Amino acid sequence: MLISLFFRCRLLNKQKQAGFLAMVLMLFLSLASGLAQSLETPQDGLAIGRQLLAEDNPGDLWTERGKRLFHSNRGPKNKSLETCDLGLGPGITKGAFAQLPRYFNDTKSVQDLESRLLTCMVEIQGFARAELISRRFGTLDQDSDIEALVAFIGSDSNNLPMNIGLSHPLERVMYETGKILFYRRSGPLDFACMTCHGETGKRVRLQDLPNMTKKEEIQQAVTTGWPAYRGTHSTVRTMQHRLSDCNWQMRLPDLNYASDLSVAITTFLNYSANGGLIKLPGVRR
Amino acid sequence: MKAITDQWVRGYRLGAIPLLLFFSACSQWTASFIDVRSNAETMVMGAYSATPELNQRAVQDPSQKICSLMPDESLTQDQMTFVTDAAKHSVSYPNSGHLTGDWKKGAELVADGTGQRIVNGQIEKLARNGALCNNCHQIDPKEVNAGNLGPSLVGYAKLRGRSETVIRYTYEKIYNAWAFLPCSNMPRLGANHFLTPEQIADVVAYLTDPQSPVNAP
Amino acid sequence: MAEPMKIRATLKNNMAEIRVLVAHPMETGQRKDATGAIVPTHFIHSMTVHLNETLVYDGQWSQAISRNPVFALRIKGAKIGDKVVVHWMDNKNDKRNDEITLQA
Amino acid sequence: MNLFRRQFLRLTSVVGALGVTGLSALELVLQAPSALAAVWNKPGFESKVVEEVMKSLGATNAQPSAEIHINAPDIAENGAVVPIEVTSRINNTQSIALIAEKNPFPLAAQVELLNGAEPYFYVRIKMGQTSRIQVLVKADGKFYTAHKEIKITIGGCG
Repeated sequence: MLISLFFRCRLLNKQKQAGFLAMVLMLFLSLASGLAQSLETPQDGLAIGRQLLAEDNPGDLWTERGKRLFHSNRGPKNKSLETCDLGLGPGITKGAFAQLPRYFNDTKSVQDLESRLLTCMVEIQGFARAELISRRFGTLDQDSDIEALVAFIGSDSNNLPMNIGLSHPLERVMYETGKILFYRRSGPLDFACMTCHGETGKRVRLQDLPNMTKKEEIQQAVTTGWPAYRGTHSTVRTMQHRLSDCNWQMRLPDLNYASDLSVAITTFLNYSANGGLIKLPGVRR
Repeated sequence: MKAITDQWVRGYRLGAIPLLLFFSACSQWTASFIDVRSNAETMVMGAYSATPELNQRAVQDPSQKICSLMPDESLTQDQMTFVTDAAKHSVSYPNSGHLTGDWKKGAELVADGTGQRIVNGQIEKLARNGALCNNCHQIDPKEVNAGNLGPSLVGYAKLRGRSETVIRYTYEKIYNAWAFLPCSNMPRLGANHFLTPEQIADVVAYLTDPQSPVNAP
Repeated sequence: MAEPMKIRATLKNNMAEIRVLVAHPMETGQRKDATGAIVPTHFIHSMTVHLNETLVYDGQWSQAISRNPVFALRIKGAKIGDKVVVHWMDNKNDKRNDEITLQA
Repeated sequence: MNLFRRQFLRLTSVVGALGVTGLSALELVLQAPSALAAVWNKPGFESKVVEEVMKSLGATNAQPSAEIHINAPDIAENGAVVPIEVTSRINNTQSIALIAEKNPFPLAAQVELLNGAEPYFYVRIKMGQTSRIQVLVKADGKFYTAHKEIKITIGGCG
């Protein structure tokens, strides 16, 4: 029908043609919108809930708790984290997340926020590393201090752009390696990160999967992603948890906390999100 | 067993990180000096602390290695042939010889997204693995909780019929999707021993049986 | 012991919208902990809001309210400088008061 | 006399008669910040049957009303956090109660709106399974009702 309309168009004089085109356009738009309304995707039924859940973020309670934890004297050495260097100098939290992961001279390694926190909590506060790792992810029985600290530090970069420098050669290596790992398929399900995160508009069950090969989507995913309040878990989850969870669904063994692999993938993702404005903690299902 | 663990640990210790530290003193071009691909493998070895048997899951088989294409890469003809041939040879069939089983059992498998996940070094305890289908495919038109990573399979047999050819194709596709489309996103569910031949036959029945909700008028 | 609530208020045309986040486990009495023991019921049963000295919102809750509760209310006739006081009490007699002053 | 004050009187007499220990209604009232704060509707909250919940509220004759607007998802991807927003356009709305019919204890919350509080209600609840939710509004002493079906799904890959 549109084709016959098009041919008729050609027969009309120019003034009429414009009006006629507008009419065709309107007809097309109304058809399209009618179609959109009649298409019942599961996402329609979810939309109201997602909108309401985004309005209030219990993750803000974690941010507050994390702030208190950061500044209070704790651990066997009874010290605060006010001397912890997250990359911008001792105790500086504002803007730190926007530049992580980065290379740290004292540990001679590239660290993400969580591996850096481990370093500070062990070195400055005297906590046992194994103990911290055993309590890295909160449960309904026990909150995690790391989750609260990550919520606080993440949110202290709010409204700043993601800005990973890759100025140190090791940071560049982490980025390049992370990229390879992102595309690396393994396990009983033959999955790579890419399997789920390489196309726009895809879902696993009802969960939208950001396309990490597209700038806007990866920016959105990184800058409003982790730390985020997970409704199903009733706690704030971190990027390490997200990677660990993906890894679990890929049927791989438990991912070591703060492993080089996790830092490499995070470096790749965060660098790719450069320029995106940070808004944390996020809210997720 | 012990030998494998040692190898695992040693592989990591001897890996690229100390090497990187050495190079890091140099300059910007470090990244181009080192082999990032072997660095990635070293990191994989350092990322898991489970039993050697479970850690083995993270080791790539030759087809997985070929299928880990970077954005600027595409399959060569030889690679395509290798993956396809390996996939075709992997397929085995139920002892009964029947490629369609019980569609009602198939329905349960299709909706079930669990199986073989590892928590704290333990594989989840289940009577059987789910077939994971709904994670990625809409199949029963009434199922709300279905993904879209794969194409919709609603009306599967209404569109394709249920000839022996269709049934054989369906079975083999689920058993090893790479036999038809090398390196596709779909897991090689039979070849990876995630599903048994009998379970696959149940899923085939669910997709093709006229009584199944998939083919509801 | 209880953590502070987080209260947000917006004031538009004498209408205040108050949105509240509360840190609370809201245990239903049906969950088992890591050791397999039932976690006893523990939930906020009373949630009240005062505008200055006047009670405006008198809520009774059950254990069905989500963990880390979120709720909201709207008050007509509120003005800059008004004090909003939120108070909760749970079935273990734990309680908490937090307040916010309405701003433009 | 409003709904909850009436209950208060009824409950305190029950407490007095039976000598109930633990979470006593009287204790609650004494500890509340205002003498006006309602007592917990124990019979309603502890009932497993919707009809009994209605009875506890005195709402057995509630009339369906299109003036109650429920804003909630058709499908909730997480039964632990189901957001429910209610706006009543019925004049002189005094209180709003929320019932998740298939929950083990259906009555989730009841709220009295006083002294300028708008006929508006928002809270997040837990729902164990797909269920109808029912909202009861009391206005000018009469009860009105509206409902909505919410489907609970297991999200993620599980």
